[in-house]
Amino acid sequence: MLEVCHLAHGFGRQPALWEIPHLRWRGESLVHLQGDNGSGKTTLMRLLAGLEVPRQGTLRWSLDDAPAQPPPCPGRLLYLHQQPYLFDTTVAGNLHYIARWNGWRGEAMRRRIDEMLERCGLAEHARQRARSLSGGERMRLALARAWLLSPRVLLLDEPTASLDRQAVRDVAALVGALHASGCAVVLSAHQPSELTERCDEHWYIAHQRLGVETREAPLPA
Amino acid sequence: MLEVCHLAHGFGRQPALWEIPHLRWRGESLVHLQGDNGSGKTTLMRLLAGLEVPRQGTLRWSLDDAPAQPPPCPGRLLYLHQQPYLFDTTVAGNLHYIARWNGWRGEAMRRRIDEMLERCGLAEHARQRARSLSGGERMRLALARAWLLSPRVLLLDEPTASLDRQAVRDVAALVGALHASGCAVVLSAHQPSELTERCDEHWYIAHQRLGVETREAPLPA
Amino acid sequence: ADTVRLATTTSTYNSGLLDYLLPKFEADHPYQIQVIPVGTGKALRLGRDGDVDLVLTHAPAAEKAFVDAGYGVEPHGVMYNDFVIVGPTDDPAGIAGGNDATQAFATLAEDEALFVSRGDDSGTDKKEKILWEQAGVTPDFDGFRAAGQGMGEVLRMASELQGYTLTDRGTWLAMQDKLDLEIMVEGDTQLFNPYQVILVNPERYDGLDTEGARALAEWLISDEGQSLIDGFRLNGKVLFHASAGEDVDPESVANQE
Amino acid sequence: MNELMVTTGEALRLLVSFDPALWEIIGVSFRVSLTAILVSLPPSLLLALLLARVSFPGRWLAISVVNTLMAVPTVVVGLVLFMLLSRSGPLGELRLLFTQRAMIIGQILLAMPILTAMLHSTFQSLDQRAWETARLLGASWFQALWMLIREARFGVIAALLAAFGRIIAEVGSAVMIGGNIEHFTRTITTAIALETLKGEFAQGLALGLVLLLLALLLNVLLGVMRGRGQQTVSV
Amino acid sequence: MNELMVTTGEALRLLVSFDPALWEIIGVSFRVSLTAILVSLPPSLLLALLLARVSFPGRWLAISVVNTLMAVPTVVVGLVLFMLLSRSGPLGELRLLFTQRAMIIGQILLAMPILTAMLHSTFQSLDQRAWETARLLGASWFQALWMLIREARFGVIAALLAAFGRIIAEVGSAVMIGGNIEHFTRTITTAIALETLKGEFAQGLALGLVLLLLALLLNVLLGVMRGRGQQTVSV
Ligand SMILES: Nc1ncnc2c1ncn2[C@@H]1O[C@H](COP(=O)(O)OP(=O)(O)OP(=O)(O)O)[C@@H](O)[C@H]1O
Ligand SMILES: Nc1ncnc2c1ncn2[C@@H]1O[C@H](COP(=O)(O)OP(=O)(O)OP(=O)(O)O)[C@@H](O)[C@H]1O
Ligand SMILES: [Mg+2]
Ligand SMILES: [Mg+2]
Repeated sequence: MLEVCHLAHGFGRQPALWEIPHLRWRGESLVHLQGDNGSGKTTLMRLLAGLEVPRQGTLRWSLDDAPAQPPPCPGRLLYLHQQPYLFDTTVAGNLHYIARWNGWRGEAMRRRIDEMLERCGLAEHARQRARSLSGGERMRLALARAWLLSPRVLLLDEPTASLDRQAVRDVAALVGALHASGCAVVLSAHQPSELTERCDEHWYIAHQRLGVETREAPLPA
Repeated sequence: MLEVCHLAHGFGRQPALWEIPHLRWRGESLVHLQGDNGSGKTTLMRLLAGLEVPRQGTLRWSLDDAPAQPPPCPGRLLYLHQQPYLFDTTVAGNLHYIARWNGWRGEAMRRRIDEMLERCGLAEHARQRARSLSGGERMRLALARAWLLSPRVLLLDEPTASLDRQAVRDVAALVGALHASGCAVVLSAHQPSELTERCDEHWYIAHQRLGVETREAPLPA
Repeated sequence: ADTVRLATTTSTYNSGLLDYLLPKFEADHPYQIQVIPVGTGKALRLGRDGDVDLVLTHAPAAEKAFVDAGYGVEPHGVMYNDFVIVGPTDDPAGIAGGNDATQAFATLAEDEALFVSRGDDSGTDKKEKILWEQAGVTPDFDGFRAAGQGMGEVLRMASELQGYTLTDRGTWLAMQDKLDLEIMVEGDTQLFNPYQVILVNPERYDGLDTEGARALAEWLISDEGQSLIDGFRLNGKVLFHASAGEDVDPESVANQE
Repeated sequence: MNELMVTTGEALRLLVSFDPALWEIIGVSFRVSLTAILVSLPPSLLLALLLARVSFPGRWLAISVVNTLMAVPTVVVGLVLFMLLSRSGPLGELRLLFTQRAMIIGQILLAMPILTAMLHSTFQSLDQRAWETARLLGASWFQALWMLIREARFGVIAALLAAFGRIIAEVGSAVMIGGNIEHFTRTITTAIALETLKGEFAQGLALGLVLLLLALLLNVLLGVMRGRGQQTVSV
Repeated sequence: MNELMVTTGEALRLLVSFDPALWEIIGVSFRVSLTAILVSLPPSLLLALLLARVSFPGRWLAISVVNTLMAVPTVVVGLVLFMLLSRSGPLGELRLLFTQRAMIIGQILLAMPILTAMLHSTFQSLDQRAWETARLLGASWFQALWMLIREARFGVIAALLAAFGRIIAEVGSAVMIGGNIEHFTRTITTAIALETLKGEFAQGLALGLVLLLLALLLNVLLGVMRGRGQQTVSV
């Protein structure tokens, strides 16, 4: 599913952030990406999403039996920014943008959006300007946008950092369900939570190297 | 130190977020402000900092034996935004701004800034553009700006959300030291950590009310 | 109706003469006239480039060159008016009442009086330069201001600064009410100001409406046109004297070269 | 003082008694300038986006050149276009001189630099994540551009207004390539210039006031579109 | 085509052989316009900040009015100022008409609306936390304003360039209140207008090129100040 060869990246005159000689990922595990501040988690995810062009090496996705290709794969691979960008309109408007872009129409679409707002605890805020949401609500809205799209690959950059405990549990359940239905997920998080406990593969970034460690998948919660 | 009377606030046509009939705080405790997403923690801190004008009620600080006054109290009371704003210059430049604004000059100032960068793990990033920092590094820089100022009151809005574990421990130690030296601190955080464990007073926001609960101060770590 | 483009000086246009003449022409002829009001220099330039069908201007020397170079054909004198020297009521240089333009200019230079010059190479400006030359002075004395603008602006400027200037009588009459100036010198034969109409040479460009242009030119010098010009009044004053058939004064042409 | 009062009064009186001749002039002005703006907008948007978001060698110089072109005097545009469109010029065969179409071309040349420069500075200050987010969420290239425009609507509208202000108010190119021909190419500003030339200040001011009133109307309409913008606090 | 070539060639030749008369005119142009920009900047900054950050009744209308004032034709500004400064006008005693000082006043009136409107749109799109953070960290009111300007430097410089472009290129007010008097108030643009009037297109174009070259120089200098701006990616 993902094949990485001799990937290396860095910024400015700095040496490579890290090098990945070889990485092959079948996308069946739920991956927890770990590393200290500034170790390069965000950078790796942006590379995987095609938002950054690697200094060196190649990177290929083969999604839905299509031939392997480098990113971006818009619409099928989704990266959630560590600090998500909300469009300057209402909360519901943010979701309607996506519906329009993906050609969804009609009553069914509207019901789906309402349901998504409900599920993310934003129903009361539907008409509020997205930019005035609280920190946790912003992340909830960004997650709602992601859930709406049901992509093949989901890269979540610290999705739980500003969520309260109930919301973390909800996200964990949703990610579990998505993963069960075949979506490949990589997520990062500094603090352990119900979400990280579900992960059955761990990628560590330390000393400018990426290490991979697999363990038994936990029982579904 | 802080005296709040019949404070209430809300947005738009919504009813009051919460009401606080009376709150008096001597500023000697280390306060952990808790509540779910959207309960109004950020709003309360902004009110305390004078960044928002309350719908109703009064709010007064008496700092340094000066007569009680409503906020803002620039330079003496500091509020750290949940998503801090970094000035669009280098990392060191962000700290130099503060030095200039507060009239510090010379070699001593420069050494102090270097020391602060070192302490916050940003020494290597001194000449990097602040806007290109990683999520955790951004928060570290915002904290460095705060430490530099050594204010009388510190309102920290989820300072540890994007920090790695070592950084959380460092912040906990620093906040402890500041508090010991007489700085009044209110902080919010969703996840428990070394920092929240140090807190000896808890303010809860739930069902549009603020509850206060004090407990024995823990032994210094 | 076919459209005919006429480039003319601002003085004929702004005095209202054309607004008075052209509707009468258009009533009897199958042509519509588009008037492009510009300076004499630019009017001749438009003619040379073939952007208009005929020109109506007042710069004898330049017009002669225009025709000699083959840019224009069939020049006809249409009318004339004259120049006057105007100045502030209190007349600090003391030139009022005379009718010797050359003498007046010499006095102005000697007194270093404030004088606003067109300085734009227009017909009026050329006339002024000749007068300075005849008075034997180079116009760089203290009060000399080369404005580089049209007649109306220069008159207004002279009024504001309370200085002297040379103007054509048409613009003067049209603007007199708004100015704080008076006529100082008039009636000198030196101050004669003839207007000519010239067709743009049809051999130089295809598609010029020479027919219409010729119709207009001939109408202007016809008895009808001429009597209309003589009958034109601005604020009750005669502005232009019809002069078709009279040759342009060869002496004044020679003077302006 | 008195004359000023009288003149202004007269101007206002002329303004109220709308006559067809006046409206003809207004029609020409707005038709020409609005067409020019509409035609300039798409290429300016693309150019601005290019300059703001794609790095290529010489990009930095290109930005400076666009900024410089804002300082081109209208008469110079008029002059160049005149020489091109004149019968003796290279494009003389098109017979465009002294037509409204030629005036539109002139105003496009005047509008594009200011539009591009302002839009560039607007896009430049927009968050890069906006584009990324839209593309990841399935927006096509054009949908993402439209989203950018909506996100930056304050800046976009300010750019449009500045460009419109520049060309509706300009006289140098309009008079040079239009020729200020009555019933054909006379615009509000060339009419003002003519009245001023004649010393008819009252008429000139009246036309100026008409222009301003209509521009205000346009602004208020756009203002409604733009919304009220963020509310604020004092510190 | 040929004539255009010849004229352009002639223009370039005139440009290379800098003569004192030319430099005198250039001096007047830049002195007047730069002074006008410098004087307009502080009030425009304050006004823009006010409109962007403080909510008061009528704010929305005030923004529309400022935007509308961008569409004031330069001749109208010239006309109004002429009537005020004329001997028979209320300020005639000052004897300012046909001086550089009067031209500066005219250009200030032209620069302020565009500066204010552009700065307003720039400040409006700036993050509100910037101001809050600066004030909390001990910045005085003026220090915070200076920080805002630095944060918004792209927009501020674009605004300055647009305003400078407008006034260095304008001719309507300069000729009306300045009078285009040789050695006193003749600027590049009024000289271009004069040459055009005379049919001396080559001289006009040469002056236009001089203006553009100098404006480009200014732009490149400002470009260096502004820095390169953010780098970007493609999605
Ligand atoms: N454009 C840039 N120029 C220079 N350095 C950069 C740039 N972008 C990122 N960096 C640096 O690269 C390093 C990795 O950044 P990255 O955002 O990937 O870290 P991270 O692992 O996500 O950290 P965090 O846990 O704090 O989010 C950081 O030290 C950061 O300062
Ligand atoms: N300008 C505004 N207009 C309308 N509603 C607002 C505005 N600002 C905040 N709110 C709402 O007020 C509520 C409280 O917001 P606040 O930011 O104080 O929450 P919080 O407790 O800090 O939450 P979090 O833990 O997510 O940071 C939220 O529901 C938010 O959507
Ligand atoms: Mg990160
Ligand atoms: Mg919050």
